[in-house]
Amino acid sequence: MSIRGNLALRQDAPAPLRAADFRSDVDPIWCPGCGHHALLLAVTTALAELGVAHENVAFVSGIGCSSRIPAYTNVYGFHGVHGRALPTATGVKLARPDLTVIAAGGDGDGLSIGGNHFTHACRRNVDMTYIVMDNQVYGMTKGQASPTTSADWSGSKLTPHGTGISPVEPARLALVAGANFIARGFSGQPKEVAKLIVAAVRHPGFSFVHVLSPCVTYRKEQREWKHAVHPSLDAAPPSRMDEAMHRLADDDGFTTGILFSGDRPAFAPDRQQRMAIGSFDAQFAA
Amino acid sequence: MSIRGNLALRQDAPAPLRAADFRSDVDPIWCPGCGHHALLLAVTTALAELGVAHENVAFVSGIGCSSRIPAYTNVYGFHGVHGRALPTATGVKLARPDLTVIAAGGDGDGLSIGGNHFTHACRRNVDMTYIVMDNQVYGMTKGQASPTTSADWSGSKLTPHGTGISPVEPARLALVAGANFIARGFSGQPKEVAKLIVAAVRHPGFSFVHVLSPCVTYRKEQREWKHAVHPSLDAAPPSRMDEAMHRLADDDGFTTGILFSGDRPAFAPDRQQRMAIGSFDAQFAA
Amino acid sequence: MHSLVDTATLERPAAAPASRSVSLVFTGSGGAGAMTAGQILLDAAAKAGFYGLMSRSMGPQIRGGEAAAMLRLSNRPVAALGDGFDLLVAFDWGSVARFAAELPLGPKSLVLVDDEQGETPAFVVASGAEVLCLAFERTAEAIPDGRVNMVGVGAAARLIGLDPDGLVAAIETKLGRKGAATIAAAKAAIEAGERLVAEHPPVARLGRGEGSADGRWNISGNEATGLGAIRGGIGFVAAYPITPSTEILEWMAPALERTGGVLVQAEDELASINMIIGASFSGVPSMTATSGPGLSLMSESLGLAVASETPVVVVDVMRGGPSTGIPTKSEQSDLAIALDGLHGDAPHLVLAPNSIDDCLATTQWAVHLAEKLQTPAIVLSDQSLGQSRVVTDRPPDRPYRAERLVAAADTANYRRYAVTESGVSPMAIPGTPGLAHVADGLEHSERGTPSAAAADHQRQLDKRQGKLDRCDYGADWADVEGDGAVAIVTWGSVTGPAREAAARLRARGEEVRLISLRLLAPARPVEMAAALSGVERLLVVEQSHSKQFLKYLRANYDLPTATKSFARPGPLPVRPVEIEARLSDWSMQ
Amino acid sequence: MHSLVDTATLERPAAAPASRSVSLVFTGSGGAGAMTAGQILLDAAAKAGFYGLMSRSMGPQIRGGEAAAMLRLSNRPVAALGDGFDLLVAFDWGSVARFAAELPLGPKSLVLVDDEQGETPAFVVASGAEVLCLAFERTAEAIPDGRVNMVGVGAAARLIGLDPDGLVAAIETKLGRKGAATIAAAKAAIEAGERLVAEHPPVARLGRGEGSADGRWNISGNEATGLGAIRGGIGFVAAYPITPSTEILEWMAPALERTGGVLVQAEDELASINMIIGASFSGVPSMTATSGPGLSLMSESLGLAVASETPVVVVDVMRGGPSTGIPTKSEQSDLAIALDGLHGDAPHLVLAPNSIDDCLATTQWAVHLAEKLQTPAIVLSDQSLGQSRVVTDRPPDRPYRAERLVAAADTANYRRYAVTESGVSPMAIPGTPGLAHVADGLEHSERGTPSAAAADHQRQLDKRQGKLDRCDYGADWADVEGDGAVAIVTWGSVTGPAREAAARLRARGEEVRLISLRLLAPARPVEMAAALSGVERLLVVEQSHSKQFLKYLRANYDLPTATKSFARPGPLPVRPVEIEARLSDWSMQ
Ligand SMILES: Cc1ncc(C[n+]2csc(CCOP(=O)(O)OP(=O)(O)O)c2C)c(N)n1
Ligand SMILES: Cc1ncc(C[n+]2csc(CCOP(=O)(O)OP(=O)(O)O)c2C)c(N)n1
Ligand code: SF4
Ligand code: SF4
Ligand SMILES: [Mg+2]
Ligand SMILES: [Mg+2]
Repeated sequence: MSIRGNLALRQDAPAPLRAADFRSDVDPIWCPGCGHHALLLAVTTALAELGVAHENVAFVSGIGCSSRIPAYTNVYGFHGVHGRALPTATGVKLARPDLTVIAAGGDGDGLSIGGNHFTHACRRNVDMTYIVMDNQVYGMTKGQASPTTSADWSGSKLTPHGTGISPVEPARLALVAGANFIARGFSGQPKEVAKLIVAAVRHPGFSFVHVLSPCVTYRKEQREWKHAVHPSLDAAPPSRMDEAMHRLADDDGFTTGILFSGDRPAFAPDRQQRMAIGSFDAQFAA
Repeated sequence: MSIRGNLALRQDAPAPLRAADFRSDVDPIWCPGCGHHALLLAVTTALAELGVAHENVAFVSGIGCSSRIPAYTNVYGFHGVHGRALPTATGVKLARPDLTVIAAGGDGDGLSIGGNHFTHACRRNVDMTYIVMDNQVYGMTKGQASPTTSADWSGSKLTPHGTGISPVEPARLALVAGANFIARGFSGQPKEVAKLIVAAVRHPGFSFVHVLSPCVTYRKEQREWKHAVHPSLDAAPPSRMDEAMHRLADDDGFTTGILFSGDRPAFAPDRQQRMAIGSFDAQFAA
Repeated sequence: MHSLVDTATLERPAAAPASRSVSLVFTGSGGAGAMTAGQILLDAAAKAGFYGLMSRSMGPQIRGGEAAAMLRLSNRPVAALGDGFDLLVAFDWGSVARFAAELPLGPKSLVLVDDEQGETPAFVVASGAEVLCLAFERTAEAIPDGRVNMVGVGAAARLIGLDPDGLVAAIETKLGRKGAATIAAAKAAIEAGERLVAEHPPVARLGRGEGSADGRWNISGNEATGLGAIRGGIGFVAAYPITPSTEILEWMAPALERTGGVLVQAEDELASINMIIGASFSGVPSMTATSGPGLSLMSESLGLAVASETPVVVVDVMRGGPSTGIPTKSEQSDLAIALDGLHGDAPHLVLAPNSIDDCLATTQWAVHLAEKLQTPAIVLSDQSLGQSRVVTDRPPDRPYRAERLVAAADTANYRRYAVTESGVSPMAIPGTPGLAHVADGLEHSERGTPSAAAADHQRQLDKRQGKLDRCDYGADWADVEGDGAVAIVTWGSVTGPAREAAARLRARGEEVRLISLRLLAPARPVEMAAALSGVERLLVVEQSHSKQFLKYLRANYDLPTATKSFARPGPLPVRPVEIEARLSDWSMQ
Repeated sequence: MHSLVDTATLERPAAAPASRSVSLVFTGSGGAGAMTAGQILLDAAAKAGFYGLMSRSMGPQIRGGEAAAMLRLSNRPVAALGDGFDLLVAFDWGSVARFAAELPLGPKSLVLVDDEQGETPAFVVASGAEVLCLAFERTAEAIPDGRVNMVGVGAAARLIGLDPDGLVAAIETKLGRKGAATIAAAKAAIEAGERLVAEHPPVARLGRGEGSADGRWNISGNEATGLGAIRGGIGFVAAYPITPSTEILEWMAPALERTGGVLVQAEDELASINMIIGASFSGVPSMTATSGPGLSLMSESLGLAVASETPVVVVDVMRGGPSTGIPTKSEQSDLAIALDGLHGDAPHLVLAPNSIDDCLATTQWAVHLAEKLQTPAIVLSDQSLGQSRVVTDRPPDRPYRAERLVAAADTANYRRYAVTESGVSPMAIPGTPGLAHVADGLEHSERGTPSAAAADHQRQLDKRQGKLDRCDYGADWADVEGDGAVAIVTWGSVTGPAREAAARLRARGEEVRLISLRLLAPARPVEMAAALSGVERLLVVEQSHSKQFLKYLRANYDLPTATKSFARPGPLPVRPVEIEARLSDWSMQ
């Protein structure tokens, strides 16, 4: 099996696959118009473009509207508990380095309850890709503020005067935590997002793709995002953390494209067997 | 009761207090020479300098050698579970804004298991002070790597060839997460650390004091830290996050002093009672 | 037909002129407004002097999925859904078949459906119910701003013989803010609906209730929980949203704002539980609300509350488990974790409301007990209590308030964990001079200093268990009703159908005892022995797969030899007729 | 004297020429080297052909605090510490009084102490033991590089009459790498120690054991757990350090490196459990090790492993609870959470080794069962098993390996959660063509698609419970030894003293049955009924405060009417004599 980066390529090279070849027959539970639909298209497009074999992809998620996504693809999937997609994906990749591992989920799943795993996954730099489907709200539980919600959003009964808390910018957090590749996209531009996912999967180490994905039910105003996003003007993304910190210090949060492309080697423990199990006995001779 | 910042001042103004007036009669379990001893002195010195009444201070911690610290002072203390000092302290301060709230603990407690609460406490910006007693190791469990341990430290049997994982720089993380005040000290300089703690407690919102505090048992090499630390050369600390990101991008991790002094208002929900409890009944009239 | 209920026994009388009780359900896809229809009919019935109850069932779709509003209206207080439905109003067939098992119909049931919906689902056909196809959609379209659900409400109201005045009043209250035009459109649609079924014989003749809405309440279990908490004295809430508990927080957030309290949305459940521990340590009675997955995450810190003797209240609105399970449906399967889910020997309180309105009293009691005993109290509500509404008599005021035993300033030689006769030690609240100490989750001496000594450990374990065991809980530990040698023992939401089954048997002249436990931990062996005295046959009823309640009873109490279990997991509600059948025929499994 | 043991019954014979069993303890402040002394004496006894056991007890100080190495040496296999100590070697008095309750001494005990230590602690005086003050410190100082603990080893070896050859061999093995000078200094110190007590009559005369070290093992419980895991087939470990389980990880990290496996230190226990779930989903048998607080944090995700049917093994090395409790001392109080600490109906496996060396077989079996049944297995070890060393016969090889039922590539119409006769469904491992599916913690259809339908829920609950109930666990579910109408039922580390108590009674001609459960969940009612058949009196022995094991037994099994409980929390070990007393006098509480 050929392994390059986080990429388990197809061995048989049949006709090129299309996005539809990676869709399952399960109907999404998502509201009509939800940004996650387009993001699903971006993921399946990326899988087709990557040319991976279905059976060599593990797609892991937590809980939330967004986290339902693995069931809508036809690769191997694991739909775990809320907030724990990253450790689960880490376990998959460390145990099976030959698989292409992608994790996905919401801003609540990944940055609120799952926030610790996010910073540690960035640091640990295991060769896998994480997609945060950010709608700045908890969709699944009917509209509460998330860590990316702006301080003055007063749409939830739990925070009727706004949260009063500054949102966190996921790309900045990923950078100082140590992610090796950081990109931002907008689900309204699924082709561009697909390209970012392809680049992320191909990049060695932990790659983070932050996708703005509107919730049309609880954050109708997010339809306006299409006017706010703008592509990065940089010729090439920075490759050093200090450099990227300088750039992100001045970023408005709506820049799309690759924001950082580091060169740390992926964390990949040596896996060569050197000893038979029985040989441990000698240690215990009285 | 006079409240200013995170500060519940003494009402009666007796003779000025000294550090020793804030020590309890409990003997530390710490190894002789452990950096935490000096840090304890820094904390008691700061409390004396602040002139707070003993009963108006709540000192909260998690689990670890470092987290034993509240018992060695004679203010109100809460020694909770591993990693949860910050939510506990948050509860104290939100329920009792009149108290001066300080949380403390180790790099493992605060940045590994407690890492999610760290970033969210920074974001939430409740008016309290958090001291991380960083020895880049788990002392209590006999010497494993922590999130601040350098990638090549091979002193633990769990990571005999080094962790292979880049350490996280706590000040950077605190900054992008949204802390309103960030300082760094070295426990070998307890007077300076005391001053930083005083400034932190007086600063409104969430203040973070990162203290390098050697573990002489599992990280003997940390005795060399005294040669590595150097004071910040800045005339005044930056007050904008972008500005501070630029500065910290170029920091070596050994700069002591105040690294950031923001001006976000503290998160302090309005607490005025407007309605008697009985008056809710009307809502439910059939 | 997927129903486990024998629908041949449905109550609906053939041409029942005197029926004063009716069960009906509105179903439709998300947009159809089945929930609003149910809500308005419940309000209307209340205003007409009836009691009632409405449960909800939702599909997995966030928006646009199928929904069912299940109602029961009566001139007597209603404790549970009935055995089946007299009337089903289907705005569309949509995916209604997914609900089949939750919608017991029988040959006496009447089903109304829009006449353009095509084939009748198999489970409806199999039930033998009469199906009436009506021009719901076209009727609504013919009215400016007319909505199909209001047409359905009109048809249903007519068929159950509900006095129209209440309906008008309900519409006006509900839609008041939306302006006269909306109200007019709704009224027109309702009248059109009434006309649609004018020729059909009614399924019931409610008319006007004897009572009056005055003094009655219309409240959901989750609201009642919030109100109970506030009445008990809760001043601080930290929580993380989770279905089906979020409405507690939604109700409490503005309520606490008014009482001078605080509600914070935490980053996760680990934060919620530790925030409330901190707040309570600082002297403010504190609470969180969650469901199974969140309760699991709180295990470790619940132990901290036990060891540090910090009172907190944790409400678990149970849903289908294990793991993420069935988030929108009810089950009683968190009993085991609530009782035993803490590491070490960690005695604490577990309480459970046994009706929608009892959520108020039980939560209030939990606040009182947690504070009095300085220990965590877990309150086990469930989706079927929390997300259902009931029209009921105003719940009586209970004396339960947070009253913590507090130490006086400058007490000499203060010991936070002093061994006392009751086992409760005076707590020093930060801000009190002279009592500074460290509360600790490590085992400790009476003073609070960490100690690994066997004697200190034994002493503190004895104290923490003893304070729970020695407390006088009074009569509220259980509802014990009726007499005789046959008894039902149950808890929580299953009490409703059990109570009704017992009432039916009593109406037939049989003696049946009902024991519904409200205080599950600590166990009350003396009281239970008294409650069981003379019982020869005991039926244990619960909504779990692994017989969690039966195991709990066996572990803690001596049960009669003839003890039988009726345990079924969610999401199907336990129906009164099922319990009745098992009591009537003891050989039935 | 704080001991709960009646020390009048201590075994030491007055001038016992033929004694072949001895209990002794070394104590001292951290620097004194009590642990090394104990270790060397245990090694020496092994080399001289004896069996033995060494437990450790530590104070709270990280370094420099008091420590005790408690040994028992015998010509028979040793299952537990004895009733008390024949010999106490105290390098200093330090804070030894903190250990008082853990050091039962009696009038026949001998205490050696450095002669410059001043006043003898009250508990030693009260015991009536003979105290001999010796020039430990000065003797050591007189030898270049001489260490006081070696002087103590020499004195102790002499007083128990241990053949000196073994001692020399042990020193050479232990200190071999440190060079000839160190070895010479140690030997000189030992000889000096022997001379110090040359005049004193010995407390025992071990001499040479009949057996030989060949083929015997010297292993700690935590090491045995690690070895069992690897033998069972574990290839991936993720864990977060916690006392007293960390040595499992310390042993496994290099071992896995050699077998081609991986061990990762996770950021917390939530990460550990989910990492191993991910790794196991991907096809590699996976494990974590923790203690109570960590197990609590894993509750939610253990439920995920149950619902998604992903095998994992979680070893909990129990310590004193609740909360942070007493981290360095043993207790059996995580039984309840291990059995019931998951929300929802979440059947899983709970196993417990019942001796130090059984940690190997039981962990290996747990790996086998978890993999076979596709469910989590919790293994309950404890500090007294995990951190003690035993010299024992080489544990037999067991056939238990990870053998997962795996689906073949391109199976037509593959359903991950297909209902099968055994309840176990073939698992598709990522990488296998044609079987891609989503494993889910939401309730699901057989295919794995989320479903809230009652029928799917019932079917999957039945399947998940059924596969556990229907499995044939063979004879290993419990150790059932002896016969007769009187029985002891116990589990885990308390089995050692129970086994010894039973042996003593049998030696006196009384019939006693011992039932030690190794498989705690699922319950085995048929096997248990057989094991209990004919039992009239049952003594339930456990190390918990709230009688967790008794409650578990009552909930799941029918027990004789004359069932009595002997439950005591940690940290004091249960002594054989205490069990013996309760069996001899049934009226004793
Ligand atoms: C332990 C736990 N806590 C809470 C929940 C309830 N819950 C389900 S999804 C969710 C948040 C979803 O928000 P996000 O991750 O942003 O996804 P979205 O629905 O917005 O796509 C929450 C709080 C849960 N399932 N488990
Ligand atoms: C839930 C839980 N997991 C693990 C532990 C074990 N533990 C105790 S302290 C500690 C780490 C201590 O390191 P740090 O916070 O850096 O403090 P230090 O001892 O270095 O001062 C760990 C892992 C625990 N007590 N609770
Ligand atoms: S609630 Fe929001 S996030 Fe969820 S499916 Fe609907 S639009 Fe999408
Ligand atoms: S182990 Fe390290 S951190 Fe802990 S007390 Fe000793 S020197 Fe300090
Ligand atoms: Mg979201
Ligand atoms: Mg540390």
